[in-house]
Parts: sequence; structure tokens; C-alpha cells
Amino acid sequence: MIRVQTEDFDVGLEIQQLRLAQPNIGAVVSFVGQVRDMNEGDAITELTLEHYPGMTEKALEAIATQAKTRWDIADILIIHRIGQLKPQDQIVLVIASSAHRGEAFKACEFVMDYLKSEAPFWKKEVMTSGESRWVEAKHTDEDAKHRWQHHKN
Amino acid sequence: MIRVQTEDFDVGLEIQQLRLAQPNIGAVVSFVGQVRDMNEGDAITELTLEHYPGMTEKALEAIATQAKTRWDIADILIIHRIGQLKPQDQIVLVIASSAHRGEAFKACEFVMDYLKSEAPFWKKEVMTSGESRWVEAKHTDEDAKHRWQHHKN
Amino acid sequence: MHMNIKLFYFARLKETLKYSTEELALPTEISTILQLKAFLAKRGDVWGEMLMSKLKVRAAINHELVDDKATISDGDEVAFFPPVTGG
Amino acid sequence: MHMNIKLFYFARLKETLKYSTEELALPTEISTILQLKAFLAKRGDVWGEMLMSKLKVRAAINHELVDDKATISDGDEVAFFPPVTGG
Repeated sequence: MIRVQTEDFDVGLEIQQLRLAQPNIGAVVSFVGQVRDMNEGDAITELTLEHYPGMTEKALEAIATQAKTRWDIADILIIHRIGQLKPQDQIVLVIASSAHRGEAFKACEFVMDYLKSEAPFWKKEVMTSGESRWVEAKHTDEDAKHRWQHHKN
Repeated sequence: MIRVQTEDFDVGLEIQQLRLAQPNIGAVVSFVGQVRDMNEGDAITELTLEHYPGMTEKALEAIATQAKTRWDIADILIIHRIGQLKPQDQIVLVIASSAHRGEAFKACEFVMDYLKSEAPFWKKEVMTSGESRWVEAKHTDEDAKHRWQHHKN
Repeated sequence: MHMNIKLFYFARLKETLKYSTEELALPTEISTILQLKAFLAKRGDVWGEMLMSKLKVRAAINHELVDDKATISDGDEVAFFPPVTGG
Repeated sequence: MHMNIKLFYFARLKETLKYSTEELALPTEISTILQLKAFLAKRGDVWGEMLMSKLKVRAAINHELVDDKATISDGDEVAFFPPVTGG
């Protein structure tokens, strides 16, 4: 399931729903991303997330489908927030449930690595000086994605 | 932090506490294990978890310390339940927080793999027939642990 | 025959070009993303800088990421944006 | 001189041996886990089966996992249990 929303989300509730939906699975792995209070050495007071309505949802859907094809996964949930956020606000939640913990760990990390380099979201941050700037893409995120293309399972 | 307890735990609350404790971290990875309703082809009605008071806590502490030494981790929480559980009850929670998502994923999975083969817990399950049996250790759990001894980072 | 497309710009591109979206009738000689970029670059300094400079610009056709060689069809939705930074 | 140790059994071992814990004065010739197992195995059928059979039995001294060659000291807490199955 994919959700792109301005509202915050309830991590505990989402994990519980995926867990209870499947009595035959034992493992639920989740990733929560929060806005950091610092970036590139500057204190951050605000972060705005822009997205590409229509394409963003489709890109996330494609990433989740790829993960489900590649590993033995019961379900995947992706929630990504847009709009104005403050330090320590939650940005993103990815949950993968599976009968096997190794599969759930891989699928969840795979989704995050692909989301970071393929899903159309852009961050603009405001510093304590009042100046704002677009966050630069990190090539470590590209590297993280490419890792999955070179190794099996 | 290590907790071995009969009571259930609140995953959302625990994740939030680790997350909010560190304004400079962006990534929180968690694993929740639940009692499956089937094992070895038999429907399960109950599960009892025994442990070795004193040694169990020490073993979990040692695993968390090892993970913190090996990766750039802000904090690790391990909660493991003991006593009588039912299908779909939560058994175990592991949370790792870090500035880098890759480190948090690795530390969380490492803790689970080591917990599964080094922490003194034993499961006894009751089947629908009323018969009970000790759960056999899986050598896939040993394999999962050994994996970490052979690869760097 | 002209192709009619819908164009979208996002993030730094939207801000610098001061365009969020536009409808465009493309001259017949334009059929690839690269040709479209070169065509838009002729609008002036900021356009040339943003679309033809070393700044990485990503393109999508109908919500799919594509490269410079991808061909555009009549009625397509084309988008230009910087490398993504979500998550 | 006798060594006094405290012994613990867990899970399947506790159940089969019908012992949870005991205090033991060890004969002087016993100094390793393997020797302790052989000594306990002499108690009879079930003991021999559980401690000397192909069933994997793990041992801990003072809360640390050890192997058969580990040596026991006076006052130690020694435990025997099956492979663990938590998580």
C-alpha cells in the first residue's frame, strides 16, 4: 500500500495492522525516517517536501512491486509525507512483513534505497539564518541502489 | 537497553522514544517478531518461552554492545518476552537508530541473527491436539549468524 | 503536423524557470528529450543554464523516468526535474 | 579438595532430568565440562541419554557459553541446556 500525504502517521498502528493481517508471518521490519536538525553542518529549522503528483505514487508502487517479486513478502507499506516539516518530524515509513526475517530486512532496505534515488520527491531546507536551499542528491544513495543490481537475493 | 519481560510492549512508543532522543539521527529500523499460528505444518494454540535469568540479559547486552562497536549506531533497544503467549502475540522487538540507514539496517538484523542463536530462550508449543513439544533449533539460524563473521561492514 | 505536449517543471527548475507547467505545440523537427531541451534552452540564459548545463536534469514521459534519447509522442506529459532527494 | 558448584538445567533437559537446579560437591578428578557431563551421565539412563547422546547440549559457566573443554572452578555456576530457540 502506498500513501503520499501531508499528515503525520502512527508507526505503531501501521506495524500492528500489517502484523495482525497475517497470522502465518513471523517477521515485520520497518524503517522510520525523521527530519534531522542539522545538514551539511548547518542547523535546520524547516524542511519542505515537494513531489510530482501521479508519478510519485506510481514510482513507489513500482518499487514495492519489485520488492515483492524479488523476495518472499506478505505485504509492503510505504507512507511518505509532503509539505512543510520541522526537525524530528517523521518523513517516511516503510514496513515489510514476511514469514522469514531475512526477506523482510532485504525488502525494506531495498525499498528505501530505491525510494531515495527513484521516487520524485525534493527537499528544500530553511536554515537558522532564514536562508533556504535545495538539498543536493547524494551519490551514496545511487551507490546504495546499485548494490541491489549486483548481488543476488 | 535490554528488557526481558512477561508483559507486552508498545512498538510505536518505543520507536518514538528512540527517535526523539536523538535530533541528529535520521534513521530508525525496527524488527517485530510475532507468534505464528502454524509451525512444522501443525496449528499452534500456545507458546511458552523459558529463559535463563541473569545469563539471558547478559547475552543480549553483549550482542547489543557488539552491534554498537561494529556500526555507527546511536542506540539499540531489545525487548524479549517470556512466559505464555498466543498466536499473533508479539515476542521480540529490536530497534536500531543511526544517522545512516544502512548502518541501522545491518545492526538490527545482526542483533536478531545473534539473538536467535546465542540468547538463552527456549520455546515450547502446544498444538490443537493438546500435545506440546519443544521447538527445534533451526540450522538456518546458525547460518544467518555465521554470515556476519565472513563479511566486512 | 505539430505535436501538442504538456510540460511540468519541479523543485529547483520550477523555481528558477518560474514555470510550473505549460502546454506546448512542438515544431515537427523535435522528437526526443534532448531535442526538446535544446529547443527550450533557446528561450534564454536561465533556460540554457538549467537545461543544457552540467547540472543533472532528469526527465519523465508520462510518469516514467527516461533518458535524453527517449522519443516524445503527441499528447505526452513531459517533466523536467533535478535528481530526487526524498526519504 | 572438593569444588562446590551450582548446577542449572533448562528447557528439555530440565523437563527430562526433572532437575531445575542442584548444588554439587565435585570429585577432585573432575575439572572440565566434558568430565562433568560424563560424571552426571553415570546417574542413569535419562542422564546418559541427555548429556552424552548426539542431542546437542550447550553449557555455560557463570553465564558465558563454553565448550566441552572449558574448566570449572570452585563456586562456579554451571548450566546445561539445548540449542536456543528464542526470537
